[in-house]
Amino acid sequence: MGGTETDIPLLVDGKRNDGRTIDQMRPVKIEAGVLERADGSAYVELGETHAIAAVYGPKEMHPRHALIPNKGVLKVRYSMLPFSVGDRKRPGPDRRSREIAKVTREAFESVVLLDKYPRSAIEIDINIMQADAGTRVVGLTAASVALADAGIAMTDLISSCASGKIEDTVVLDLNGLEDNCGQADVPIAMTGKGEQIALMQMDGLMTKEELNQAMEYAVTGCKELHKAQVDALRRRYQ
Amino acid sequence: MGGTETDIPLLVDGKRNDGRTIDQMRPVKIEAGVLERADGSAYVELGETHAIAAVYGPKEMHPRHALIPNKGVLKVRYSMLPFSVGDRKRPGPDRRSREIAKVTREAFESVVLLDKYPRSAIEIDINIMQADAGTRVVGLTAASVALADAGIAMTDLISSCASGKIEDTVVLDLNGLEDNCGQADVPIAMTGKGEQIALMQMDGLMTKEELNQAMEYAVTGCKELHKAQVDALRRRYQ
Amino acid sequence: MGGTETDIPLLVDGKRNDGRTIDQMRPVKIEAGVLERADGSAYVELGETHAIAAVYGPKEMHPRHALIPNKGVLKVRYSMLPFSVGDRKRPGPDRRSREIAKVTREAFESVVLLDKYPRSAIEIDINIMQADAGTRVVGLTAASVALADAGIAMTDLISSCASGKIEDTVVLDLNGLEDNCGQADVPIAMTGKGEQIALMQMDGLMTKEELNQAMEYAVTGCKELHKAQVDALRRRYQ
Amino acid sequence: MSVQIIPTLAKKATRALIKSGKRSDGRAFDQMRPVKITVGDYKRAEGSATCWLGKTMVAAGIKIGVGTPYPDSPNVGVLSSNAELVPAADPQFQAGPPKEEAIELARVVDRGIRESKCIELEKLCITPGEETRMVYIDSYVMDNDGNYMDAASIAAITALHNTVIEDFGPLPITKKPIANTFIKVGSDILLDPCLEEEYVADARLTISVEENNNVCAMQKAGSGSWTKDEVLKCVDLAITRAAETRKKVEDALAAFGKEPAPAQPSAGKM
Amino acid sequence: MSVQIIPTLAKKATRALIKSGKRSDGRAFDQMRPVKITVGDYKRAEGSATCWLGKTMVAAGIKIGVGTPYPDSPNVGVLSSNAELVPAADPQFQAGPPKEEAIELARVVDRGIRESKCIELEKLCITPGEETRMVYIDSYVMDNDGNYMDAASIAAITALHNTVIEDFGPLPITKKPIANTFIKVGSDILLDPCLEEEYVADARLTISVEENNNVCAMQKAGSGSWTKDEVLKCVDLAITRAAETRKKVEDALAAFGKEPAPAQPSAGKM
Amino acid sequence: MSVQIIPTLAKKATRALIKSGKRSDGRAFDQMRPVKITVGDYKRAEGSATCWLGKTMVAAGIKIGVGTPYPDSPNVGVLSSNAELVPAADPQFQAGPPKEEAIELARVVDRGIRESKCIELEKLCITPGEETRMVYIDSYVMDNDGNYMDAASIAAITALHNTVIEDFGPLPITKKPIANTFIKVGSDILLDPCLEEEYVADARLTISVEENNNVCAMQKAGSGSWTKDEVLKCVDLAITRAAETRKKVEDALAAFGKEPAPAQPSAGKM
Repeated sequence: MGGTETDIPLLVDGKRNDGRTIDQMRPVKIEAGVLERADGSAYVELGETHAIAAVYGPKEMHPRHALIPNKGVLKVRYSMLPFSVGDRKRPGPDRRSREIAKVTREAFESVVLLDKYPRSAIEIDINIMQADAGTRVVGLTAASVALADAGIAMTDLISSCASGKIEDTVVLDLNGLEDNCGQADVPIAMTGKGEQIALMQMDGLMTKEELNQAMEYAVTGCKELHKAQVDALRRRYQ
Repeated sequence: MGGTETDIPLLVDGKRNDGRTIDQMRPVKIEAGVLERADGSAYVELGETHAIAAVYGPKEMHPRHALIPNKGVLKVRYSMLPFSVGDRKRPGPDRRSREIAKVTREAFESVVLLDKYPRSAIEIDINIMQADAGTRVVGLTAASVALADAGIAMTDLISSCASGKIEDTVVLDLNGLEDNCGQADVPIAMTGKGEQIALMQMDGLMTKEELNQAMEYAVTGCKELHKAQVDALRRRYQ
Repeated sequence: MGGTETDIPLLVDGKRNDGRTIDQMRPVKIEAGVLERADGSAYVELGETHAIAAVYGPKEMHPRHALIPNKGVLKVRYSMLPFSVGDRKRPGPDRRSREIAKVTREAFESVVLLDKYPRSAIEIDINIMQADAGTRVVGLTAASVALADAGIAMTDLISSCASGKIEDTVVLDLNGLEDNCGQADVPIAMTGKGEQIALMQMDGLMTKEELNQAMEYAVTGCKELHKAQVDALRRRYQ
Repeated sequence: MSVQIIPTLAKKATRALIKSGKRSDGRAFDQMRPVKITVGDYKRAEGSATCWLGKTMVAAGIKIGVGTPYPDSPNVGVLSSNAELVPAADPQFQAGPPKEEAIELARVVDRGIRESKCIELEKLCITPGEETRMVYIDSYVMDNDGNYMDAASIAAITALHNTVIEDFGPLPITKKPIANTFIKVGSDILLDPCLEEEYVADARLTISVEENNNVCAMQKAGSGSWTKDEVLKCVDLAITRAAETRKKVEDALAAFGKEPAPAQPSAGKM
Repeated sequence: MSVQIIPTLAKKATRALIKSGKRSDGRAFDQMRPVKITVGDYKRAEGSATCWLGKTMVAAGIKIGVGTPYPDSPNVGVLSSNAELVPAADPQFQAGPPKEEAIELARVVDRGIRESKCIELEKLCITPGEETRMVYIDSYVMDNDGNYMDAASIAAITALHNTVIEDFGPLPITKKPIANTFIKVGSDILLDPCLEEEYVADARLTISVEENNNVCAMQKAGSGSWTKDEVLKCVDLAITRAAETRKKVEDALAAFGKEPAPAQPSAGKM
Repeated sequence: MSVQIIPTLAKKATRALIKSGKRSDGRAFDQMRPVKITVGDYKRAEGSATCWLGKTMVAAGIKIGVGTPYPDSPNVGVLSSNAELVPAADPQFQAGPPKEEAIELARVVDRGIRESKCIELEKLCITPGEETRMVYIDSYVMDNDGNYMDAASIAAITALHNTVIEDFGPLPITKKPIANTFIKVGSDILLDPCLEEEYVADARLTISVEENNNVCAMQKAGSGSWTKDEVLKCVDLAITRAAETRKKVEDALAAFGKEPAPAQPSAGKM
C-alpha cells in the first residue's frame, strides 16, 4: 500500500470520498466484441479504470518445443499503456506487469478447459487504457468476457474485484485515492458462483477477521460483475 | 531537419559553402571487392561520407522457421561506427538504424531476383566509417556494388543520393553543414535508368514544385553514381 | 591492477599484511557434495573468498541446433552474487563475468573427456558468495571438484590459484588489499601434476623473470590445492 | 511475414478486383474509409484521442514530463514518439520489443509532426540547458484493418491539440499535419488501403501535408518502386485529402469543446 | 514447465500417499521441515543469513547504497528486492534474465517486508529529496527442494536484522514478518511443501504474518483455486507457525550475538 | 562453433603442413604476416588508425567525451574499450549483442593498454570527483583472416597516439604496448596465426609487451594447455617481435606527420 499521508478524509459518516458506501462498487460498464480482428474481445470500465482485453486462439503453439501434447497453453500479456497513469509509464513489461500476467494466467487455468486444446495456444492480451486502482481485477474481468466472446470452453466465467482497508474499515473496490492512502488492498478473482477463489493477493495489514470481511465483500462485488459480464455477452449475441 | 541556426551563409552567388553549384554532387569514389572474406564488398566515398558494404549469400536461411520455400530473404544491417560521428555513437542498433535497414532492404527487394534463391538468405552489411550527411544513400550505393560483386542476380543496380533545400533553394546532395542547417532532406534511391524510385524519404518542408525539382536533381545524381558504380565493377573484373 | 595508492605497507620483513610469507597461500577449505539437487557440487574457501560450484550433466543439449554429434559441450556460468562485493553488484552477467566464463570453460575443455558425451551438455555453474580477490581461481577450483563429484570423466583435476606482484616482489595468492594496491596479478590454472597450464591471464607489469617466478609459485599453490581437492572428494565418498 | 499466411487465392481475387477498377468495400481508389475521431478518451493523459479508419483503431495519448534538453538545442523542449502494435490488434503482432514496423510507425508519425514545426517547442523550455518539458506521444494500434500509419498520425495530432499542461496551459501548437498513405497494386494507386489490399501491395508511400500545402514528410516502403510522376500524382491527392481530414480533426476537437485558443504569450514565461 | 518431466507414475504415487494422509518424509500436513538458519555468512554484505528448509537452501544478503529518494516520498529510504533462481539449485533453473517465478519470488519477499512496515525507512534518508540510503535485499536460491518462497522470506528477514550500516549503526527494523506457504492437493492442504509435493499441487497460497498476528501479504499461485474457508484455515495455521519460525530467527540472531538492540534515536541524526 | 563447418580434410592438411615445419603462406613459425598501418583514416574520430595483418583488417577510432570519474578514483580520467566483430568481416560473425569473442577482444585490447599505464589518465580529469574526459577505444574487425586480436591491439595503440583532443592538445600518452598472439598446434608454436591455422589450434596465448620489455597483459584461450617453458619461449619471442611492430607503428605515425611531441606540461592545466 502506498501509505501516502493525506488530509482528505477517506470516510465521513460511512460515505467514501466519491460518495460510495463501504460495500459499494464503482459503476461498471462492460461491452463484448469491441475489436474486429481479435477472436474475442471486451471493454470494461470500473469507475475511472478502463481496460480492453483481446483473445486469440486456439492457435498453433510457438515456440514448438514449448507445446504440450495433451493440452493447450494459456499465455497472458498485461500491459499498462504509457498514458494510462499519472507519470508516463515506460513501454515494455516491468516486473509488476509480469507478476500480474502470471497470477492472471493461473486464475484462468482454473476454468479454461485446456484439455480441449491439445498442442495449442490461447493468447490473452490485456491493455489498461486508463488506471485509477484495480487495474489487474478490471483486466481480468475483461479477459474473462473476451475468452467467452472467443468461444473458448470454460467451466465458468471469472469475475474479479478488490477489497481494501481505509481508516481501519474494510471496504469494497478501492479507487485511486483510497489505494494510495489506504491500509490494505486485496485483489480477488472468483468464479461466477463466488465459491472458488482463482486469484488472491494482499498487501497491507489485516487481521483474520478483516480478511474474512474483505472476502465477503469480494463475493458480493464479483456477483455484481458476473451479472454485468453475462449481460454484455447476451447483448453481443442478440 | 536539424534546423539549427547558423551564421555561415549556405549559398552565396549560387555557390555553396564547399564551392559546389546547386546541382553538383560531392566527389565520388567507389571501389569494389575491398574485403577478402565477404562474397561481395564495396567502399564508397561521397565527399566526407564513407561506407563499407559487404554481402554474404545466397546462404542457408536462419532461423529455419523464417525461410520462404520459393524465394530468398534479404537481410540488411546498417551500422554507424561509434567513431563515425561527432559525439560517439553507442554501439548496437538504435531506432534510426533499424528504420534505415528496413527501407534499404525494401529498396533492394525491387531489384534482386529473389525467386532465384529459394530457401536462402542474402545478407547485406552496411558500415558507415565516417559520416557527413547522406549516410543511408552512400551505404545503399555501396551495398548495390557489393551485391553485384557477390554475383547476386539483379534486374538493375540501385544508385542513391539525396536532394535537399537550403535557403529556399533546392540543391543536390547536402553535406553535413547543409543537413544541419537546411530546410529539407530527400534521400532517394533509383534504378540505374533513373526511372524507378526504390527508396524515398523526406523531412522538412517542400512544395510540390520543389519536390519535383528535388527528384529531377536526384535523377542526375543517381546517373552519375551509376556510372561510377559500373566503372568500379569493371575495374574489379579486369 | 587497481594500482590504488595505499599507506598500508604490503610487505614488512618478508611478511605480508595478513601475516603470510611471500610464497604462502591463504587457508584453504574444500567440501564436495554441498548441494542436494546438483549432480555434483563443491564449496571452496581460500581465505575470505568463497565459492559454490554446481555441475549438471551429461544432459540433453539445448538448443538442439548447437549440439555436436560426436562430443559433449561444456557450458559455464560465472556469477558474483550482488552481496559478495563491497559495492552491490548488479545481478546479471557483465563483460567481466562473460570473459571469465569463457576462459574457465576453455580450461576445462583441456581435461574433460568430451568425446564420451556425444550430443550432450555439461553445465558448470559457479557462484561467488564472498569476494576478496582470486574469485575466478577459487571458482575454477570449486568447479573442478564439482565435476569430479558429478562423475564426469576427466584426465585430471584442475587446480587454480594466482600469483602476483606487490612492492616489486612476486608473491603467491593475492588477497583483496594486495590485489587493489599491487602491481600485477597472474591467475593460473594447472592440471594436478602442475605441468599443463589450462588457464593463464595476466595484468600489471612483470619482467620475464618475474613471470617465471609467478608460474613457479603457482605450481606450488596448485599442488596444495590439488591435495585439498582430492581430500575433499575422498571424504565425500567415505 | 504476414504475406505468407494469406491464401494465394484470396490475394489473386483482391488483385483481380482492383484491376477491374473496384475495391471490396465499394470505395473509389482515391477515397478514404469513414474517419471517426474521438477526443479526450484517456483521462490520465494530458491529451488524447482515438482514430478509426474503417475498422482500424489507434489510441494516442500525450504525456508531459520534465527532463534535460539536448546539449545542441539547450532552450528547446523535447519531443519523443513511441508506437506499439498491440498483440490485441492483429494475430501477426507479437509481444516483445518493438519490431521494425512499430519503429517505422513511430518515426513516421514523429517526422510528420516534428518537421511541420507545429509544436512551439521553445516555449516548453523551463531553464535553458537544464530543464525542459518533454512531450511524449504514444500511438497504440488496438485494431488493425490496414493503414494504421494514417490512423496513428491523425490520432496523434488530435491528441496534441487536445493537450493541456498543468501549470502552463494548452500545448502551444499551430498546425495539423496529416499523413496520407497510398499503395500501388500493379499500375493502380489506392489511398487508405485496408488490410487485404495491403497484402497485395507492391509498394507504399506515405505523404504528410501541413496547412500551407507543404509536404513535411514522406516515406516509401514495400518491395516495389514508384515513378516520379506517380509520386507527384500522390502529392496532389494528399494535399486535397489532408484538407478534408484536417477538417474532421477540427470538428472532433470542436465537439469536445477543446479546439484550444492559441497559447497565450504569457504562458511561455513561467 | 517442470511438471512435464516428472514421470506420471511418481506423481500418482505422491498423490496417493497424500490422499492416505501421509507425506513422504513422515511429517504431518501442518508441519514444517527442519528449519536451519545461520547468520552473517557473507561478510561483504552489510547483513546476511542462510536458511534451510529441509534441503532447500536460500542465501540472502543485504547491501546498503546511496541513491535518490522517489519523487513522491522524498524523505523516505528506498527498499529494493531481487531474487534469483540460481542454475546450481535445480536442473529446471536456467541462466538468463529472471523468469516470472524469480520475479514473483522477489516481489512476494518484498511485499511481506514492505507491507509489515518493519524497516523504519524514514530514518535512512540523508537529505530529503536528494539523497537517501538504499536497502538492497538479494535472495539467492542455491538448492531447491521445494518452497523456496518461505526459505527466502526467512533468510531475508534474518539478514535484515543482522544488518549494520557503516557510519550509522544497525538497520532500524522492528518486526519479523514470516511467510508461510501452503499447497492444495485434491482436498488436502499441506504446509511447507517439498518439491515432489509441489509437482502435484493444484494451487499454492503464501501468507505473511507479522508479530501482531496481522497478515501483511498474501499470494495465491497455481492453476487451482481455494475456498474462503480454506483460506481462513490457512491464515490460522500461518499465525501459529509464523510465531514458531520467528522464534527460530531470534535464536539464530542471538546465537550470532547480534539480535540488535533497538536503533538509538541519535543514530538517525547524522 | 566455426570449427564445425571447416571440412575435416582441409584441417588435416593444415595440421600435416605445420607438422612438416611449414605454413601455407611460406612464413616461418615465428614470423608475422605483412603489417600495414594507416593513420587518421576516420576523420570524425579524435584519433584513428587501420591495421592489416595480411588480409585481416581492423579499424580503430578514438572518441573523447565528458563524464563522471569513478568514485574510487575521483581525479583520474576514464578509459572505456569496446570491440565489434562486424558481420562484414566473416560469415561466422553474426549481428546482435556482442558474443564472448568480441567481449574477450575488447577486454584484452583494453588490458594491454590500461596495464601498461601508457595513458596519463590523471591529466584528463577536469574537476576531481565531478567531471573528467572519457577516452573511448572502439576496435572494429572489418575483415577476418585470423589473429584480429593483434591487429586490433596495433590499430588501437596507433589510434591513441594519433589522438588530438579539442581545447586540450594531443592525448597524453607515453608508451606503445603491443600484443603478440601465438597458437599451439600439436607441439608447434606459431606466431600471428591466419584463420586456417586458428581452426586447427589447440590453444592460444596473447602476450602484450611494452617498451621496457615488461609483459603488461596475457591471455590464454582455447581448449588446450601450455607448459611453463612454452610460455617463457613465447614471452621471449613476443619481446623481440613487439619491438619490430612498435617500429612500424612509429613509422606509420611519422608518415602521417603526427608522432606527437610529448604532451606539454601546460596542456594538463586547463
